[in-house]
Amino acid sequence: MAVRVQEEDFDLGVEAAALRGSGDAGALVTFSGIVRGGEGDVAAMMLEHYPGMTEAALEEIEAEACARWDLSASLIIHRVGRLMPGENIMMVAAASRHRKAAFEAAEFLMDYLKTRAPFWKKEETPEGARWVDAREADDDAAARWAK
Amino acid sequence: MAVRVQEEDFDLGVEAAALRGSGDAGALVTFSGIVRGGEGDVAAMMLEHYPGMTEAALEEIEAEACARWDLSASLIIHRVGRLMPGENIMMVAAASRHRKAAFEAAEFLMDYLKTRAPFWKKEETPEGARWVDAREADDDAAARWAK
Amino acid sequence: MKVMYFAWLREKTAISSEEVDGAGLATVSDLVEALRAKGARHAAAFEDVSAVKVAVDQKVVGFDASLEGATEVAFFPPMTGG
Amino acid sequence: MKVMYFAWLREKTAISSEEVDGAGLATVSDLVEALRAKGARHAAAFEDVSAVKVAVDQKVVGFDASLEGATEVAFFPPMTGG
Repeated sequence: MAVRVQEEDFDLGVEAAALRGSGDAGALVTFSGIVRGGEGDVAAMMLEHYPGMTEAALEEIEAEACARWDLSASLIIHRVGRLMPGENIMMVAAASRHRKAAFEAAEFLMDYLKTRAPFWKKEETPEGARWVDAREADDDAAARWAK
Repeated sequence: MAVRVQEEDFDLGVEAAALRGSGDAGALVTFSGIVRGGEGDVAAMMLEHYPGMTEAALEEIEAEACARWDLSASLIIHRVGRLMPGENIMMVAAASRHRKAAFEAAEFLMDYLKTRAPFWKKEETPEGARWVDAREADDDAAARWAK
Repeated sequence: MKVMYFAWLREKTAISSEEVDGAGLATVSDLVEALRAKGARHAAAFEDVSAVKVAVDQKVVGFDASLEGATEVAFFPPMTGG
Repeated sequence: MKVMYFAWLREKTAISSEEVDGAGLATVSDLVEALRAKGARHAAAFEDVSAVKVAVDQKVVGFDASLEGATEVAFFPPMTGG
């Protein structure tokens, strides 16, 4: 169970290996978010956050996932600062005895992170910089976990 | 798009990095299956398969995933032979522009692999060896993708 | 109390954070009215609060939330991490 | 045709694969009857076919599937990979 907010990159393989070592998991699901380049003409992505509240929000999201599913390990890493196309933005991981729990917990972590963790993205393009709009689909995705 | 059946281990980090390089993905989901040890008293796991049919079945499953979701990359690796607790059994990965497609495709790959790819697991325990029973939950999980 | 701005609210106000006297401000809405009165930049930032979220002491709340005992109020657009 | 056995069907028959004369065998069920008649081991393997799956030329089919043109028939329990 860990939460990290950092400027530095991370290595999915190293993080996954550490999670496997920390419990008797049969199933490990990871999600990586990556800065897209290409047709979108995004030259770089600036990630701003609310120090203090961000960490608290991520810990709360992770604790909620651990309360809902029997996880042997979980992890949320989110980068901040200026990121280039192809770079890691963030990752979540969930390990469990069974694949259904690992998949559901990883999706839950993502849906809640998207809508409840105070991060904001600004894209730099040839036409100037623009704040990324929140997507209604993200609210809908988070709403499906309401009990 | 690749399918591998092999005795050798694989490295999740290396495989994930290769998938990211092969398209403009914003989202990458991986699933790893690992031999559980611990309370189950499983000393080792023997994995048998049907050479020829296995590869064809995995390719069909992957092609079906690529037909249903817009994936920039996908991968299925499954090991065969004798595996010890803590070792990798298999992995699937799906990369897409959006996280919903990546999550759904990875779950689909797993559900279909479980029920349609000719692999059989035998557990070695202190009380002797036993073939793992198919789980009804796996059939149910696969059935939800029927259209 | 400390008032903080993030993302385009920080850009519009041209301020990351400022101290505001909370006397007489019962709710977040009262604070928003007081901030609007500070000048053109603040007024522009709070022109359409339907696009603005607020956290009081690092918890997201509604604009009708009480400011009693509040030490830190933050304004920001909907989150777009992940 | 080539008949193959996997997992506990391979263990019960003590055979990985064998050649079987397909003459007069219209369907998989006909083949199963012929195999049962081969001896005690085969009879034991096919005692309860509700737990047995079959692939004809590497495609999973039902026991009523035709064997016309078939070159490879495989019997195995439900799959347990992943």
